[in-house]
Amino acid sequence: MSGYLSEIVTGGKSLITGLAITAREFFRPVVTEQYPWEVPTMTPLFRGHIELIANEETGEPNCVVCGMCQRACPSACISLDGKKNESGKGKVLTRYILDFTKCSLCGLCVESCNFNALRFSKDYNLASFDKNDFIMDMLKRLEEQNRCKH
Amino acid sequence: MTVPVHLRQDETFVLNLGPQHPATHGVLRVKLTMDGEYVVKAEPVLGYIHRMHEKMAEEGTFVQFFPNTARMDYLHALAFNHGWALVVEKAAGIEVPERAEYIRVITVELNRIASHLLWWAAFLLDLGGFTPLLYAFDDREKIIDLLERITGSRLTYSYMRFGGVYNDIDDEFIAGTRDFIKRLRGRMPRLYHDLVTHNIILIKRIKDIGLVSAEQCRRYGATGPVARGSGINYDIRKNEPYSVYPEFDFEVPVFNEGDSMARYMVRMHEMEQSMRIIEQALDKLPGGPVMGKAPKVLKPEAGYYYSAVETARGSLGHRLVCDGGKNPYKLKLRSPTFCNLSLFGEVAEGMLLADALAFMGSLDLVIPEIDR
Amino acid sequence: METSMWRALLYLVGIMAFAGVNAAWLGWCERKGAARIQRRIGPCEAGFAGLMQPLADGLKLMSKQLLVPQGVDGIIFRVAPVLAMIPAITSMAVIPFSENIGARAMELSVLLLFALASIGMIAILLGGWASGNKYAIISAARGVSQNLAYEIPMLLTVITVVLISGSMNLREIALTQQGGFWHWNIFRLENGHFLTMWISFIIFFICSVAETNRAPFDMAEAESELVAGFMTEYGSMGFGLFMMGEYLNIVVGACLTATLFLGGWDCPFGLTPGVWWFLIKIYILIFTFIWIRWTYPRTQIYRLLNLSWKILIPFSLANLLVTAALIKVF
Amino acid sequence: MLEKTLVALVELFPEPASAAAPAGEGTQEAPLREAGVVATGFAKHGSHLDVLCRPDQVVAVAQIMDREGYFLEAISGVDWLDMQQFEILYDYNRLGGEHCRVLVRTRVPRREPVVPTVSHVFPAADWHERETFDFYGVQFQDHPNLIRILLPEDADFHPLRKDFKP
Repeated sequence: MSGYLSEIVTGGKSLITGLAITAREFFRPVVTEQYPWEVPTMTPLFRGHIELIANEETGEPNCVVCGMCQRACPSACISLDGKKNESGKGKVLTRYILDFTKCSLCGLCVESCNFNALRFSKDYNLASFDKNDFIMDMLKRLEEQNRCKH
Repeated sequence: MTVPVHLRQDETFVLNLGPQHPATHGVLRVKLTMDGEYVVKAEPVLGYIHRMHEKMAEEGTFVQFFPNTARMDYLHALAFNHGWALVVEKAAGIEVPERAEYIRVITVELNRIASHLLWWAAFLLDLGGFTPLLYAFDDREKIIDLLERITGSRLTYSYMRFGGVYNDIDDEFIAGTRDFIKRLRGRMPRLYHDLVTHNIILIKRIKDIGLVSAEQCRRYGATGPVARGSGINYDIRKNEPYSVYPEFDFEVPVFNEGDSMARYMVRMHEMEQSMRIIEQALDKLPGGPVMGKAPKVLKPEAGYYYSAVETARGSLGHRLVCDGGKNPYKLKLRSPTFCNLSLFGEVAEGMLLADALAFMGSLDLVIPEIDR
Repeated sequence: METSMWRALLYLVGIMAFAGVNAAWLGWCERKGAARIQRRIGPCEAGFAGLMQPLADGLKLMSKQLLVPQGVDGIIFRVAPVLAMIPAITSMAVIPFSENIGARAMELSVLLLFALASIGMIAILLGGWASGNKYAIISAARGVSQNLAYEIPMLLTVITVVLISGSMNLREIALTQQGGFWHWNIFRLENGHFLTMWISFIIFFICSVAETNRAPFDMAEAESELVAGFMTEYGSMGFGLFMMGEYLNIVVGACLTATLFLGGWDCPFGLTPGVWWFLIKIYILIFTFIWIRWTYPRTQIYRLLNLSWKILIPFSLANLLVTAALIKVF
Repeated sequence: MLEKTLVALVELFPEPASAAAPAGEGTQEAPLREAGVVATGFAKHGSHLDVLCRPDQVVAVAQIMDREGYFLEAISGVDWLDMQQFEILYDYNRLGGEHCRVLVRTRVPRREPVVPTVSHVFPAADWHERETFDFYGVQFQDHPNLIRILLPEDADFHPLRKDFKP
């Protein structure tokens, strides 16, 4: 009989403390971030989709079309090609397509590029109805960045 | 205490639990043959999220398998990275600098706390309590932000490389981790234990439910909190020390009852132990490089290699067979939940539907890790 | 009371409005209360502070198509949700909102309320059985056994109240409790009732929570086990009616508790009795319903039945005995 | 513990265990090592003992392991295409106590890959064997219900075979 009563008493006490805790939480301020109105700031090392780096003055991509990133990528998202440079000393990038639908953001391409030509962008809210919007042309994106920079 | 009840074998009906079911975290289907509300036979059916990671391992080079490791158990992705890095470093004989080992331990333990927090939230959700989920996610968000600062991603990390880690940790991360530990230690007794652990409804709901004996664990190969809840003192960080774990002193919580309450308490204590490890690792963090020298294209010597790592759910084993080429010849991923779930069929017999779900919640299942 | 047509018509419209507004905006209160407990904001986009949210939900539910699963008894399938709504609204006719606001003060109004409450239970049974879905059948069986188990202690505690106030008419019960909170049944000072009345208040409150299938006792529509219980197969307004029925049951439960124990429309200091005090009491009780729901996990079906048969019923019987003894003695 | 297991296992193979082969044997080593027990360095290979046995001895080894208190960690298959052989790896490990991991290997011809099941000794093997059958097509004799576990029931291919073309 005593077990029966003590169980009710301890049970009742635990229920009351439970209510007290949620009551105190009821009056505490809100912790959630109201997304559309308060936009989160991305940390410096955040991995968005990759983009080309251009050297400041000429605005040309640093890429020398060596294809290391194309080979490093586990899911073969990068496809690029270039043509001989007119002045004959290396190649110029003509096409750099990233298929972001297959990219798993592992960072092997950025790591394998030793000409400092690739980095992670910081935009995170990419949404679209059409899959082809995610077949991104990096060169065009670079030109837009250059155009809006000056 | 499942009342010994006489199950009429003929009047049973088959109830499909899943694959779209709120209680199975992911796409697990359990074919339950039921007699009224009692489970006569439970047979998990797998394969709804099977992606054949082992074939991908054979296709790509060693480094290219890192993104896959994080996609298997996305709750404790860093431990999977760590396991894969360990087995290949063992095979190819790559040295890892001291600082990288410490960073690996810190991030793996932080990820373990995040995984246990999410297990706790989802377990309470299975049992009907909705509010604890929000409190647990409030804490887990802090860890995810910390890890995002240094690894760049929030859930599926590809942070480790052979010979070290992708990039170094900075002082803001260290300060943030110390604040997080102080904050969680402050909230743990009130929000986690008073509100939930001592609650009579929860105690009645998971005490003596899903009794798993030590012998059953051994025969089914269950490891991790499921085994430690049944009295087996087996934690790979202690039994087969790897990385720099021998340098930290922490206990392995072991409970002998073997019921869902024991597994629950094991995980709650493990969160506390992980915080202790992180603090000691932060105090002893050495300087130096974070990336040892590793050849660009790895060709490990032919042979059979095995590495075991303690994830939040049990011992994750990588059985690697190399034939000297630049791709793994064969990689078998021994996933802990695959074995933990295999004992569900035997233990769930004669249970009520509600108890079977409480038992499944206490097993802490992550379905992509079972199906691989 | 003259029984002119206008009075009946006026009360009909009044009660339907009260029921409609309450059913819709209780959903809003629940989501806001739950959000605040979980330290988030809850609906705040539709209208000022989300007040238009129930309208939006209602329109959405109405615009959806009500699917009747194939090979199922269509009539019962359609009747079940309506049957869930009827008892909740009709029992409002008997509740005395205040001195002169009360649709009909019947002699045996307490009995009528409990008869209607069991119709709600039949609605769950029909809804569960008629959907032909295995989860719904399990949930129907659970719902019936739970309501049955919790009706008995509820009746026993109501008998103690009727013993004290001497009549089965809710209006008389409320009238005997007028004049200050020390007259309320829960604190009844004369002839020592305060000893037992708070026990019957607690038991009555637990049973009303269990009657409405909510909070720790929501075995009938247990999300994580039975998907959505007896409401699994219901689409648009079928589901809508079940939800409104549930919320109206909460309102009726709160009104009953307020009338029987907390002195109906009486002001705590006996100064300005009126319907607003009655509404304040109801909404405080409704908030505790919400508060309990978002604090506790769900019990298991056998624990729930054990709680009722092994704890609540013995306690309410003992309570009844002591109350009867006290009346005899003093 | 290691010695106890070593002694227990060695008496299973009457002929002398030729420890001539290097720690692990790759595909190119000449003499195929016949049955025997070899101690391998744990630091390098992650397992203490490496046992090669004939397919019919698999159950005997499993019973010894069960008696010694081991648990079955994993069963994996390897497809040696150039030697036209499948290899089944059984990983045994100790739950608690002194740590010792044993790798048991057995080889079956590729054309009719048949291995006796150990699921009656270790129920854990039930699912692992179904998975090996699912990916390689290795038949496990008198397995309780040898059906596919991960791939859809009507799949007619075995993906992890080296000659599998998607």
